[in-house]
Amino acid sequence: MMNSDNNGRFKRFLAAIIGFGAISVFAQDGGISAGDTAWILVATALVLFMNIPGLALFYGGLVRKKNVLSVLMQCFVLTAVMTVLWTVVGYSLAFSGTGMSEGEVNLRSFVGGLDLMMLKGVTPDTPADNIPKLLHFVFQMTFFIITPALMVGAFVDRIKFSAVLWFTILWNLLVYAPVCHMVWGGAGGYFADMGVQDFAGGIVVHITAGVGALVACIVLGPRNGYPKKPMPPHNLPMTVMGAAMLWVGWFGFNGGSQLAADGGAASAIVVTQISAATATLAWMFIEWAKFGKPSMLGAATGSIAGLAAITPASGTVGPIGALVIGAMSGTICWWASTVLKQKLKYDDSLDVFGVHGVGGFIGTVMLAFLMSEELGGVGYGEGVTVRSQFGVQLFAAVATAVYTAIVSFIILKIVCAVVGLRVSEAEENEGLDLAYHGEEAYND
Amino acid sequence: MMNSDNNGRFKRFLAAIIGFGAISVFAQDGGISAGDTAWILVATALVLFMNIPGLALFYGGLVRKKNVLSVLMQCFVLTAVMTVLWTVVGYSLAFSGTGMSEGEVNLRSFVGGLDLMMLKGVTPDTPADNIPKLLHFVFQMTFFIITPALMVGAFVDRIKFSAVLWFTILWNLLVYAPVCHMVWGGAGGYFADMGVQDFAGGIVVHITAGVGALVACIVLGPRNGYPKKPMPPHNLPMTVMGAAMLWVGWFGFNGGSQLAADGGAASAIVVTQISAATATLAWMFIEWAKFGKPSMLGAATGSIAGLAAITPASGTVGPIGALVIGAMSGTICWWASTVLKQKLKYDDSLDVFGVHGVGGFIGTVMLAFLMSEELGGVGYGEGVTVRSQFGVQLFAAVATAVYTAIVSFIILKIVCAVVGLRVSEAEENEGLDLAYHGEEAYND
Amino acid sequence: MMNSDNNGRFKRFLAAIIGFGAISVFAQDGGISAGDTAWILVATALVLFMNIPGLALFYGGLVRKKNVLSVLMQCFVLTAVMTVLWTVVGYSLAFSGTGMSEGEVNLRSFVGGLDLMMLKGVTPDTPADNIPKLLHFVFQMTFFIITPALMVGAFVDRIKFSAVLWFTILWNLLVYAPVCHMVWGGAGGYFADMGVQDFAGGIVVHITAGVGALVACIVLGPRNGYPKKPMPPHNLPMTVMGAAMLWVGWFGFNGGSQLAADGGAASAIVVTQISAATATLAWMFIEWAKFGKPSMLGAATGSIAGLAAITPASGTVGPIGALVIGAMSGTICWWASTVLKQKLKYDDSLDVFGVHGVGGFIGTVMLAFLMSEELGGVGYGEGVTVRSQFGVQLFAAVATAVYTAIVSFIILKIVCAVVGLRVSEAEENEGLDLAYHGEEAYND
Amino acid sequence: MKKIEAIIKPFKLEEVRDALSEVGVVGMSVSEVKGFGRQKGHTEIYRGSEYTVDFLPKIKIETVVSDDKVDAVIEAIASAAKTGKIGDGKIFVLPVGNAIRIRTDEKGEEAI
Amino acid sequence: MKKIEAIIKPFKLEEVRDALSEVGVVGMSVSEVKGFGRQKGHTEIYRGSEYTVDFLPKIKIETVVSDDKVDAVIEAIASAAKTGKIGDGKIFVLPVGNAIRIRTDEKGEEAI
Amino acid sequence: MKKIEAIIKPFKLEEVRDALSEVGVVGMSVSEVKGFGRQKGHTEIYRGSEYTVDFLPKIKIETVVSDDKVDAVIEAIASAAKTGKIGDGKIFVLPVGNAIRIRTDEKGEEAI
Ligand SMILES: Nc1ncnc2c1ncn2[C@@H]1O[C@H](COP(=O)(O)OP(=O)(O)O)[C@@H](O)[C@H]1O
Ligand SMILES: Nc1ncnc2c1ncn2[C@@H]1O[C@H](COP(=O)(O)OP(=O)(O)O)[C@@H](O)[C@H]1O
Ligand SMILES: Nc1ncnc2c1ncn2[C@@H]1O[C@H](COP(=O)(O)OP(=O)(O)O)[C@@H](O)[C@H]1O
Repeated sequence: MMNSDNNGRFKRFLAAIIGFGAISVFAQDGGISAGDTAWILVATALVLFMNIPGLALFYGGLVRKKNVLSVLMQCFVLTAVMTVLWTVVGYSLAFSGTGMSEGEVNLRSFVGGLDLMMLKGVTPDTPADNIPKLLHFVFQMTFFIITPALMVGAFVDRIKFSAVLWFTILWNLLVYAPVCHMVWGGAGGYFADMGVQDFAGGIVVHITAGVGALVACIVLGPRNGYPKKPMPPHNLPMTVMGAAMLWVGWFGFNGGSQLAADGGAASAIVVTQISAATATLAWMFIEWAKFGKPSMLGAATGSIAGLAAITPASGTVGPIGALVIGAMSGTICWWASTVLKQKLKYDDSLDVFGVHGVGGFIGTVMLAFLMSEELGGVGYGEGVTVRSQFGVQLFAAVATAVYTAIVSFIILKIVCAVVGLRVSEAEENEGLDLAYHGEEAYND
Repeated sequence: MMNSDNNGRFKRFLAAIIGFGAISVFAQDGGISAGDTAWILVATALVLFMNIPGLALFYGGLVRKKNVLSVLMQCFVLTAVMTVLWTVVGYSLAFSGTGMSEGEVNLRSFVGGLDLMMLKGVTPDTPADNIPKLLHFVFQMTFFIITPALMVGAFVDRIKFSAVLWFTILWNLLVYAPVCHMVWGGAGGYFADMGVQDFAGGIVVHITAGVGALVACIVLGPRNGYPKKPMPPHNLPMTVMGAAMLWVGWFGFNGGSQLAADGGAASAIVVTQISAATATLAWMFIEWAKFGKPSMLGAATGSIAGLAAITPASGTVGPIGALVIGAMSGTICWWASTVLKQKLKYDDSLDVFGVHGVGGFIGTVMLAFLMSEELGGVGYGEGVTVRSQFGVQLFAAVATAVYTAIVSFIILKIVCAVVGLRVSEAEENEGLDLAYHGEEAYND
Repeated sequence: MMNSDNNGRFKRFLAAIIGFGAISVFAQDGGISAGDTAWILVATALVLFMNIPGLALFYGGLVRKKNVLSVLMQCFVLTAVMTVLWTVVGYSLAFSGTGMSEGEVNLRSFVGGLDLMMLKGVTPDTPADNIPKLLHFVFQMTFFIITPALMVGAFVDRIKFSAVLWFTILWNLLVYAPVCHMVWGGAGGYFADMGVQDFAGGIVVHITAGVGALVACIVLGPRNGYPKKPMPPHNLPMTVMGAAMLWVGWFGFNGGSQLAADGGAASAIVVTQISAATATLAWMFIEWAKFGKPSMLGAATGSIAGLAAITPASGTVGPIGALVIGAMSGTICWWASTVLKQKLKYDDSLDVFGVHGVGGFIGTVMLAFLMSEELGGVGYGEGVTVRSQFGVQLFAAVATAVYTAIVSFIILKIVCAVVGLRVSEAEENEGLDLAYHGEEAYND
Repeated sequence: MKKIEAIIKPFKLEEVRDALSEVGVVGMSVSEVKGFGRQKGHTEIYRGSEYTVDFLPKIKIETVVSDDKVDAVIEAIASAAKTGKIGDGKIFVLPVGNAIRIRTDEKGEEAI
Repeated sequence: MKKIEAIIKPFKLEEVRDALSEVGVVGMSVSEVKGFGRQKGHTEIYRGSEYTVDFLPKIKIETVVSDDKVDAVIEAIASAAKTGKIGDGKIFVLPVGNAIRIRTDEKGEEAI
Repeated sequence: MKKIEAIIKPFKLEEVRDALSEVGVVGMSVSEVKGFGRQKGHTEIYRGSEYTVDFLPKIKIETVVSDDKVDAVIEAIASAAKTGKIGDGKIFVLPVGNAIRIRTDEKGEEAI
């Protein structure tokens, strides 16, 4: 995903330097392209669709019957809250380019200004290169919604609803917005100026969400009875449905991040599809080999791992790179979500860290190798080597993880002090649906 | 949504008068734009998706287990029936412009002629301005399908299947088609000539459906045991899934009504998103304040109220307008669906009137204020004041409501006389799935 | 659907000969059209959506509770496996045009070469006429995924998971790829050169899948206890949801097969909608007349029959043709799935043959009559008569059916010898979810 | 003490519960059962496969009461659950040896 | 009168019902239970969390019959439900004090 | 032989099962019931329609044991299921005439 301000420039740069010429015919003339606009309108709908119903169902099916509504509610209400927050101030913090200048590190390298609050000055005919600025705004909004929603999986079954709201609001302002700005905020952004490659959000979305989730589940503590008490998914078909919707919606997430309807968008969905498929198969074969039975939950989880991992790389690698990233993420995320988690004994209930955190990390660093032209990638920029690119990727990934961990921890402590984080034991036994929302999911 | 015949003109008018220039580069040259066509192809799919599976699931989850198939069946078969009806005669009645002339009130101001029956003379290369006429036909068809399907929520659990078919067929011919023609039928249309603003169907869709539903549920009478007997939703996750699909699909409903992939379409989905979000939060906070627990059903219902309310205004208001409409609809529709309904004791089972009727009304009249340029709207046409616009909006809304109420009542009486409206008490106890469709939804 | 290599030519041919001029303005200038690309990006997502979650849910709801995950797993993992297979070799076998020459019958008339393996030489800016070649690749991939997945319905409840994988992999290489090549592989393709019309896959998708499914269910034998033991669908709302998703996704299947966002695509979705609707009503009225109660399952099945049947004809017939094909398929597929199946006593569990095989056949042969200009179709090519077209259609349909039957039978025998086809009786009693995947779908 | 098991039509549950409350029954457990009896089932047809559903949904109510209440309880259930149509259900009376309230370890009639 | 409670394997339900019909049992109620016994459960693994499912799905059939039918009924159920493999289930016989048909107020053996 | 029926709070199932195993009970059947008793239900509000849910989810455990085990079993269940809060549930003891193991046709105490 590219910032609206340097999108055109970046494309021309790519076209010039690395022969990546499949740019839609109207992107260059400065006007708004109906074709590009059509695609990003749809991509926006697809990413919203990933969150509700996609992610909500994926997570909802995995919890116990008594907590399913609480999970759906969190995904649903985060959609609403983050929409308002993005409109009021989030977009400005993430994408205002005022005060930035390429190569110079100042406050605006880390976070945007406030001049775009409430979309000041933006009308339907304000362009962001080839598409309307309002479309850039709403497409990016869907990322601002889904990133905190991903974290929901780590604290299901035991967190107060009000704590979810406070935590995610503060987190989106203090973690998501600045990281997004550093990577996608345009020339002058801290990571952008280093030449970091994060096409659709390996760092911005998956590493931040994965690390935030890990910290949250550690601070919250494990569910009552975990890991002794069995807590099987109450409705796996619901989870599979959600996974499938995430998969389909990811075409909008990655393909839309090209911000144009061209060969780059097509390439993004091709590698997305290949990585998802390969990771699905990797996870499946591991289970088949190890337990004798490949599970549906495993295959579905594998697909999400492959999708998360290809996200940062979907603009830079080709089919071979996608096969490698898919296979690696299917394998390593499996290991992280099962072996590692059990060893370290944290209760990341729905494996947000193991799947998104680890997957996002894999894609972010591996793309340094796989973007090479010999492997079908777009190749390196002028003066960039695989080594230097790798260094930048690693630095940005690790720095983001550390920053996210620290800030998440502080926010959680504050929220804990103010409204409390964890439900009472009686409420946990009763289930959050009744205790916090006064409803039951299924009635006769 | 604009009539195909005056769409281009209206856009140029807007562009000239109010600086609404973000029109896709190819809309003006008279040819068919691939970009605009791409978007409307998708928008058509999105609106169909709203109805099946979206609305079907939203309603299906809210009824008792024994009636869920009857609700799905009504939504599904209405899709089929209205497709054929629209092809045979509906499109012509709604959109034939023959015999209309701006400023003149004649029969054709109220209903279209029959010259477009069975799409006479329309081939794949017949344009409707910037898109193929066949696409205009099928996009509008989805509105003809979903409007009567919305009414299903008012008469669940107790209506004969045959009565649903007869009522909706007659209603679509006698209510939907003429109202649609008066608003969107082009210059010379009764309401259009007054300068009514109804971008995507506040009057045409939501007021007609809401009022029709209210009349139907009153004529039918309440469900057996209502309101004493508890009739909790049998599957709330199904309802949430449906609400989420409606939300996503609404991007096609409102964004597609621009009939182009441009800044206007982007603006429509931005305000749609903001209004849905704000209404969700409003409904949630009311419940939180009043009952101590915000419910998932409340949040989902709030989102639909916000979506219904922004519909007529989604081409004319900006983000501020959307916030206001969202907050108002979340609050007032909550009141209408709970307090008012209980006071007046009608059994509008799934709150079609409280949500769609009231929501559509709010958006229709409020846009007169919120379209002002100071509030980020498109501004008023030449010679139009907020007062005059408000008068037109109010007149059209009320006239449509009265017309709909009377005609719905007459149709219901006729249908009652011919095939009967209400199932027997034994059938109501047994459930409509078995009694009318010979099936059970869930088996072991 | 047209081969990328002769798509432009074919369109110009059509435009010249039969006045089918509604071609998007940029399709002709040789460059990549953003508008067309936008639409095919979305159509790709829609066809993927048809398979997961659409088809998976449609089938999953129809089986018993103990087998639902096995069905979802098969649809899900086929998506992954076929993605890799298509990338490695499938696309090349189906769409490599090397060595083909119009009017000459050689090996390459039947199957493509290996030069496009692993997308060799294809970059984001390689065009396939008006869209990126990568997009042609991934759009066609979704057909390669869904065709074998359709067959899953015939062997549910009793087939080994490994057998599904082996059977479908070999089948896709030996049946799907060559048939696809003969029809859509471009000038020089065996059926293409005869002038066969198969717009979106009546022969390529539905006849192959239907016949393959029939052979498979006969070789496998009926489910334990069939037909005496009742095996009602465990979750009909799930099936209805799946059917609705298939319906919506089919807009991408048929509309996308135009490979452009133009009047042809609009026409395809119009006839798709009309045929689905008419078939739904036909099936419903038959049940209503015969049993006194129209069932939801019947209506949903009818819609799929109508969608399958219009598929080959969706680029050539008009609304009248769609009404005829819809009515015929609703009626004849009903007969095939109920009367015929019971008479012949094969256990095509979810009626893949009765719906897809028979539906695909109806559309394929009927289009010869209905494409006539008098009936609103595109008319016949130069020197083509209804009789000659009918002969070609019938020949291609029957030849494909015979070829598919023979090859499917041989593959099944091989798979049976190598890994075995059928689960043990104990496993069938226990359910495949536990026996093969170690999971249960629903837990408390 | 006796255990009263009543099989009733599902839509009668609320009425029966109210009737029981009136005769002083403060505890009961309710479950869904499928009933097979004189009441004919119906036919369901799934894509032409017709089959008879003999098992009809019923509600089973179980309540343990002291011996002196048995007749009143039977009377209360029977009159609340009656529709007069076939399939109304049955009431069975079973002997109970002992009862224990888990919370307090009370035993016998104290416990119910 | 006796109440016969049989716990059987789910897929044997139709056979048992038919066997009961043959020995003249016209009424019964059926419910789903989870059974715990000698039959070993299985292991399910969800993302690496392995746990043992000890409770297996079983069907409980309850039917009240006159004393003279008890043996025939037991015999009918046992032979229809038998697979010879572990987990086939149990039959229990419980005394019944009285039975009432709600529809008609018939009492005792008339009612069953 | 006696049949022990225990109504307990759902989240206590694993503990009760373990307690039963310890006193040598190897077989039992478990089902979901809705319980009505002294424990107050809660209120649910759906779009303003408020209604009281009196029936709370409970688990019913049924196990047939030999007479000499009855007290130990009651004791085991009671102590494992106790939370001391209202709604903990009940244990009922019913006489059993006979038991049959379907697999082997064993009868009486052999069978349980
Ligand atoms: N002998 C029996 N033992 C146990 N349950 C019975 C018996 N007979 C009937 N039932 C239950 O009572 C229900 C109603 O019985 P049925 O014979 O259909 O009608 P009626 O109660 O009017 O005679 C049955 O569905 C079944 O659940
Ligand atoms: N003592 C018992 N009391 C009640 N139900 C029992 C008892 N023993 C077994 N059961 C039920 O019978 C089922 C089968 O018992 P099990 O010991 O597994 O095999 P088998 O019947 O072959 O000895 C169990 O799953 C349980 O539902
Ligand atoms: N007389 C009774 N007969 C059968 N079941 C009962 C009876 N009384 C209570 N129960 C069951 O026991 C459960 C707990 O009883 P309740 O009165 O709520 O609390 P407690 O057991 O603490 O006295 C009830 O929900 C119901 O399922």
